[in-house]
Amino acid sequence: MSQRPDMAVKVGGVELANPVLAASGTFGYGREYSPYLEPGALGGLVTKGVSLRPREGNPPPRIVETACGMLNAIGLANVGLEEFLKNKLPWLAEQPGAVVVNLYGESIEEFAELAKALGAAKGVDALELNVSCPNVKEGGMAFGCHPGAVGQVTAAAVAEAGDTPVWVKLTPNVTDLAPMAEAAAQAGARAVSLINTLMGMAIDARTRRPVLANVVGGLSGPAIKPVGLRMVWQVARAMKARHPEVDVVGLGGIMSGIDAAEYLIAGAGAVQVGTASFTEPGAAGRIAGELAEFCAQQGVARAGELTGSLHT
Amino acid sequence: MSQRPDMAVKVGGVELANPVLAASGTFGYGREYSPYLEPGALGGLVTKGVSLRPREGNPPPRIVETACGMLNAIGLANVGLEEFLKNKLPWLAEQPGAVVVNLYGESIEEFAELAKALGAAKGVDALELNVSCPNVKEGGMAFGCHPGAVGQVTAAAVAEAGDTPVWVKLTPNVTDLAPMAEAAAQAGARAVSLINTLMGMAIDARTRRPVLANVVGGLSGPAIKPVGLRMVWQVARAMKARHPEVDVVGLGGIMSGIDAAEYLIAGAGAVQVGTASFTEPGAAGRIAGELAEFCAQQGVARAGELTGSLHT
Amino acid sequence: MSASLKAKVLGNRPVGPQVHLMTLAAPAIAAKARPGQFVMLRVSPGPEPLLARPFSIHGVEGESLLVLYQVVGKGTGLLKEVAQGQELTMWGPLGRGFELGGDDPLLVAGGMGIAPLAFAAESLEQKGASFRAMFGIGSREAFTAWDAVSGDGDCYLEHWDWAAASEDGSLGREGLVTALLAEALDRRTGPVLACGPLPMLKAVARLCDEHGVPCQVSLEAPMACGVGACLGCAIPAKAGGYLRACQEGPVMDAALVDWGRI
Amino acid sequence: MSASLKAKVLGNRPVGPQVHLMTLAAPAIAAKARPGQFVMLRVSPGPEPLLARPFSIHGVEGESLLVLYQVVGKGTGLLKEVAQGQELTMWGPLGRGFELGGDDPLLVAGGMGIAPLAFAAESLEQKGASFRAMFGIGSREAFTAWDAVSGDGDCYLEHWDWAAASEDGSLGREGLVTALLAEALDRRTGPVLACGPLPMLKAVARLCDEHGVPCQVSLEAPMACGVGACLGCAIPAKAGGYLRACQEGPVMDAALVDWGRI
Ligand SMILES: Cc1cc2nc3c(=O)[nH]c(=O)nc-3n(C[C@H](O)[C@H](O)[C@H](O)COP(=O)(O)OP(=O)(O)OC[C@H]3O[C@@H](n4cnc5c(N)ncnc54)[C@H](O)[C@@H]3O)c2cc1C
Ligand SMILES: Cc1cc2nc3c(=O)[nH]c(=O)nc-3n(C[C@H](O)[C@H](O)[C@H](O)COP(=O)(O)OP(=O)(O)OC[C@H]3O[C@@H](n4cnc5c(N)ncnc54)[C@H](O)[C@@H]3O)c2cc1C
Ligand SMILES: Cc1cc2nc3c(=O)[nH]c(=O)nc-3n(C[C@H](O)[C@H](O)[C@H](O)COP(=O)(O)O)c2cc1C
Ligand SMILES: Cc1cc2nc3c(=O)[nH]c(=O)nc-3n(C[C@H](O)[C@H](O)[C@H](O)COP(=O)(O)O)c2cc1C
Ligand code: FES
Ligand code: FES
Repeated sequence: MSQRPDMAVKVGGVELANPVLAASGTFGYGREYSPYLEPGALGGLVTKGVSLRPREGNPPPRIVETACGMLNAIGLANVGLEEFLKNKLPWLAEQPGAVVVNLYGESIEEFAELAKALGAAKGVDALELNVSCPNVKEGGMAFGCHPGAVGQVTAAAVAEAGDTPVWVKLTPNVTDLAPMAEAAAQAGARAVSLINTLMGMAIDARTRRPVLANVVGGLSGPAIKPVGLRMVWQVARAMKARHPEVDVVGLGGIMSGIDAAEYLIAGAGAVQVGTASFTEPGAAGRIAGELAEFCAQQGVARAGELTGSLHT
Repeated sequence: MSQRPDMAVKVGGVELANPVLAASGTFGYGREYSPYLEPGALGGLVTKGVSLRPREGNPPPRIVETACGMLNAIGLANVGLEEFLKNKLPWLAEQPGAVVVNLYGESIEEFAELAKALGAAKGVDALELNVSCPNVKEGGMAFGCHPGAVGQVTAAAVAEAGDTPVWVKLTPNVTDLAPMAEAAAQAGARAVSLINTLMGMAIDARTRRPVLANVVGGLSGPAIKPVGLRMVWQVARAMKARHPEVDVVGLGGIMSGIDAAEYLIAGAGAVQVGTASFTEPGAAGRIAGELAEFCAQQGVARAGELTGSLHT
Repeated sequence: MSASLKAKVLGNRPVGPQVHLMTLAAPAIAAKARPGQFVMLRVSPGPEPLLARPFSIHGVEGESLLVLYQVVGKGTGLLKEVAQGQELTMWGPLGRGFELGGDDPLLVAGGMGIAPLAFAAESLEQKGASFRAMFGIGSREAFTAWDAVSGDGDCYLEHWDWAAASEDGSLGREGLVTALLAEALDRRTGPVLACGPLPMLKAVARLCDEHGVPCQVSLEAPMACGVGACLGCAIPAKAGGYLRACQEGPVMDAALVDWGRI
Repeated sequence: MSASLKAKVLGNRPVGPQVHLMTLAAPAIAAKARPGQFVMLRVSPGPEPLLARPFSIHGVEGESLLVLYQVVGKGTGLLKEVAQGQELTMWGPLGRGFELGGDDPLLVAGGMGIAPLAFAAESLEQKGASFRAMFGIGSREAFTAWDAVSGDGDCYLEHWDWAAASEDGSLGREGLVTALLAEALDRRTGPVLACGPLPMLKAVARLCDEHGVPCQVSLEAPMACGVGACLGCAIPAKAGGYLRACQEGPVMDAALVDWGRI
C-alpha cells in the first residue's frame, strides 16, 4: 500500500488537520457529540448559528423525514451570544480541531456586532455568516438572495472581525449562486460555504395540514447531494477565475468518504458533514477516515490535490 | 364504504377523466407504455418535448442514479415536429385521455411556429411550453429564468395556438417562481406546470470525471418532492390571489396516490407522474387508482375538492 | 457516557399482532442503561429511511437490550422484518430517565408506555423498593402473539402483577387506566411515573396536579439526533420556550410542560 | 406484448464467488422471451435504489425465467440478499434479441456475456440448428461456487460443450476468447453472435469486419425505462445520432454502431 496521505489543508484562512468539518446546526456546540468521536478525528466543526440574543425557535413539529432526506424548521433556536461565549466556547476552545462559529443577524448591524464579539473571542478560528437560513422571515432569505446584501453583510463582518477569517454560507435557493459568491469575495470573505438547505415542504394528506408547524423547512441529506455538487462546481470555477484566494467549502448530503472526495474534486477545499451525523453520531469521524483511505488507495499524497481536479 | 368519487377535473382548459397525467420526457410518445396501462387509466399524458427539427440529443452517458432520484441529460432528443405530426400524434389522438404536447423552441419565433402547427393539429388538447429544460445551453434556461422572457414566449405561443390552451412548464432553478407564473398568466397561459428538474451533477471520484457527458443534468424522483410541493403551494397561492383562472399542474417525485393527493392539497388541479414510470411501467395508472381510493376512503366526493385544501 | 455501535439482533419476535420484542447485543449500552432512557436505532443500513427511530429501553438482560415496539409505519415495518444475526446501528443510552427515588411510586403505563415502565418496575424490584404499577390497553389481543403460540395465546402482560384496565374489558377492569389512577390518587399515593399516548399523559398530569401528587411523564417527539444537537425534538415548556425531549427528557416533571401548547 | 408483474423469487444461489443465478416465476414474460432480450428488475420495493436494473434473460424453464448476474454494485449487492419467496417488480421481455436464422452461427461470449448466449445456444439446440459456441473468462474460479459445494467445486460452465479460453489457463485455452475467434474466422464461419465486455465486443466487431463476416453484438448502456421512452440508453450510431440500446438493441448489427464514439 501507498504511504499515509497528508490530510492537512489550509482553507479559508484556517489550518485544518483534515478537510472534514461538522456542519452548522447538525452538531450542536460540539460537546453533544464528544462521546462518539475520537478527539482530533475532525478537521473542525461549525457551531449551531449564534445570534445576539437567545432564540427559542419555531413551535414543533420542527423536523420530518423525506425520501433520502429530511426537512427542518428549527427556527435558528440558539443560546445567544452571551451564553455561547460563557458556556459553550471555552470547552470548544480546548478541543483539537478548528472552531468555526456560524452566526446570524437580523440586520447588518447585528452581523457586525456578532462578528466583533466572536472575532475577538479566544478559540474562534473563523466565522461563518449564515445569510441563507430559509426559516426566518425577517432576514435570512433576503440577505442571501441579493448580491448587494451579501456584499454589505460580508463587508460589515470583515471590518469588525479583526484577523479572524470570515466565511459566508450561501443559500441554494437562487437562480445563480455565482454573483453571491462574487459579492462575498469582493467584500473580503476568505471562503464561501455551500450549500445550505433547499426550501421544501411536507404535507399530511389525511389531515390536509403541513407536517411542519412552520409550513416550509429546509431539505438536507443525500437527496440534495447532486444539487450541492453542481453548485460547488459552478462557484469553484468562478472563484478560481476571479478570486483564487477565496476557498469553497462544500456540503450537502455527504454520507461517505467517497461523497466527500466528490465535493473536493468538484472544487471544494474542505467539506462539511451535516445530516449524516443523525444517521450515526460518529459519521463525521468515519467520513474523515474514509477520505484518508480513499486518498491512500488512489495514490493521492496530499488531500489538497483533489481540490478542483475534475476533468471535464 | 363511501360512493365512488368523481375523479373528473377540468384543468388548464382541458377536461380530464382523472387528475393524473404522465409527465413529459418520461413517457415517450405514449405508445411505448401501452402494454403496461389499461386504456383510459390516465387523465392524459404529456409528450416528450417536440422541437421544430429532430434533435439527436447529448452523447452518453445521459442518465445516472442518485439517492432516491436520478439525473438526466437527454438533451431534448426528439423526432421533430414533422415526424411527430405524421407518426406519433395519429396513434395518440385515437387513445382515450388528453394529449398535451410539450414543446421547445430555441427562439420566440420557434415557439410560435410550433404552437401554430401543433395548435392546429387534430388530437392535441393542450400545449405545454418547456421554458425550463436545464440541459440545452442555447435557450431553455434563459427563457425560464426571466419573467420577461416567459411572458414573451407565452404570448407568442398563445397568439398562434388558436383555441388550444397553452400551459407553461416552469423551472425550479430560480430564486422566486411567482414572477414567472405571473408573467405566464398575464400572457394568457391557462396553466403552469411545475416543477421541472433541479439542476444537479454527479461525479465519479475514482476517475475524477463527471458521470454525465453533459456534466450537469436534471434531478428528478422522490428526492425532489419536498421542493416541488413547496413551489406548487407558493405558486398556487399567488395564482389564486391574482389569476384564479390559471391552474397549477403539480409534479416532482410523485410515486403514490398519497403523493398525488399531497400535490392537489398544496394547490394543484392535476398532477404529472414522471420518474415513477421508470420504477414500474404501470406506475401512473396505479397512482391514478390509488388517488381514487384515497378519495373514497377520505369521503372526498370530487377529486377537485382536494385542490388547495391545505389548512395552514 | 453513551456509545454508538453496530448491535447484533439476537431475537425479534411478535408478542402481539403489531407488537414485537427485539433483543440486541449491546454491552456498552446495556451497562449504562437506566429506566426511562432510550436508544436511537437505524432500521436500514442505506439512506432510506434516513433517520434513526427512538425506542425506550424495555429491559436489560446481561449484555443485551430489549426493545418492545409497535409497528406503526415505514421504519417499524422494516424493523419487524429484520432477521436474527443482522446488525443495526444504535446509540445510547440517551436522555433523562425516571427518578426512582421517591417513596412508594405509582407506575402508570398506557399501551406501548409499558416499554419503559416495565424496565422501571424491574429496577424497583431489584432494589427491593415498594411500588405499585398499573397499565391500560385497548384489548388483551394487542399483546397476544396468536401466531407464535398454539391454542388461545399467551398475553405478554398477563403474568405481570400489575393492575390492568382494558377498553374492551378483555383484561383487568373495563375502561381506561386513568380511572384506576383516579381511584389510587383518591386514596393517596407516592409520586406518579407515567408513559403512554399524549391524551392519557395529559389526563394523568391533570389528575396528579389536582391531587398535588408529583408526576413524571415520558414524552415523545420526532427526533433526528437523539443527543441534544439538532433541536428537532422541542417540547413546549411552562416557563416559555422549549425543552428537548432527548435531553431534558424524555422523562420530565409534568409541571415543567406547557400542556396547552403541546 | 411485454408485461409488468411482481415475480416471485423461486431460487437465488451462487454459481461463483460473485456470480448468482436467480429463478423467477414470470409466466407472462417467460412465454414471450427470445434469446438476447432482457428484463428490467427492481431490487427493492422502496425508492432506494430507485431504478430497475437490466438483465439478459439467461433461460426459460417452463413459466420461470433465469437471470445470471454478477455482483458489481449497490443493486446487484442487494439482489444477492433477496430470499426465496420475495417478490420483485419486473417487466419484459424487452428489446431486440439475436437473429438466430443465419447458417451455422458462431456464439462468442465473454464473462457475463454468457448469460444471453447460453439462452441462444439452447434455442438453437432445440431447433436442431447447427452452431458453434465459445466463451472466455478470467479464471475458472469466477463460475465456481466454492461455498456451495464441498471439495474443489464444480464450474458452472464446465459441463457445457463450448470451446473455452481463460486468461489464467484454468479452463480451456490460456488467453482471450478473441484468439479462439480469430482462428475460427481464419477457417471460415457463419455469422457471429457476441456478448461481453466492451473491449471484447470492439475486437470481435473489428475481426468480423476484417473477415467480412456478419456480426451481431449485445450492448450495454445505463437504462431507466427499458421500453424506449426515456432516451437514456443512447448508443452512438455509425449513421450519426444514436440508437436506443433498449429498443434498437440490445442486440445490434455491429456495422450500425459507431465504435469510435462509444
Ligand atoms: C423517547 C421515545 C421513546 C419511544 N419508545 C418507543 C417504544 O419503546 N416502543 C415503540 O413502539 N415506540 C416508541 N416510540 C415511538 C417510535 O419512535 C415511533 O413509533 C417510530 O419512530 C415510528 O417509526 P415509523 O417509521 O414506523 O413511523 P413513520 O410514521 O413512518 O415515521 C416517520 C418519521 O416520524 C417519526 N415518528 C413517527 N412517530 C413518532 C413518534 N410517535 N415519536 C417520535 N417520532 C415519531 C419517526 O422517527 C420518523 O422520522 C418512542 C418515541 C420516543 C420519542
Ligand atoms: C441489456 C442489458 C443486459 C444485461 N444483462 C446482464 C446480465 O445478464 N447479467 C449481469 O450480471 N449484468 C447484466 N447487465 C449489466 C447490469 O445491468 C449491471 O451490472 C447492473 O445494472 C449493475 O447494477 P448495480 O446497482 O449492482 O451497480 P451500480 O454501479 O451501483 O449501478 C448504478 C447504476 O448504473 C447502472 N449500471 C451500472 N452498470 C451498468 C451496466 N454495465 N450496464 C447498464 N447499466 C449499468 C445501473 O442500472 C444503475 O442505475 C446488463 C445490462 C444491460 C444494459
Ligand atoms: C437540523 C438542522 C439545523 C441546521 N441549522 C443550521 C444553522 O443554524 N446554520 C446554518 O448555516 N445551517 C444550518 N443547517 C444547514 C446545514 O449546516 C447544511 O448546510 C445542510 O443541512 C446541508 O448539508 P447536509 O445535507 O449534509 O445536512 C441546519 C441543518 C439541519 C438539518
Ligand atoms: C429522462 C427525462 C426526460 C425529461 N424530458 C423532459 C422534456 O422533454 N420536457 C419537459 O418539460 N420535461 C422533461 N422532463 C422533466 C419531467 O417531465 C418532470 O418535470 C421531472 O422529471 C420531475 O418529475 P418526476 O420527479 O416525477 O420525474 C424529463 C425528465 C426525465 C427524468
Ligand atoms: S433529537 Fe436532536 S435535539 Fe433532541
Ligand atoms: S432505457 Fe429508456 S429509452 Fe432505453
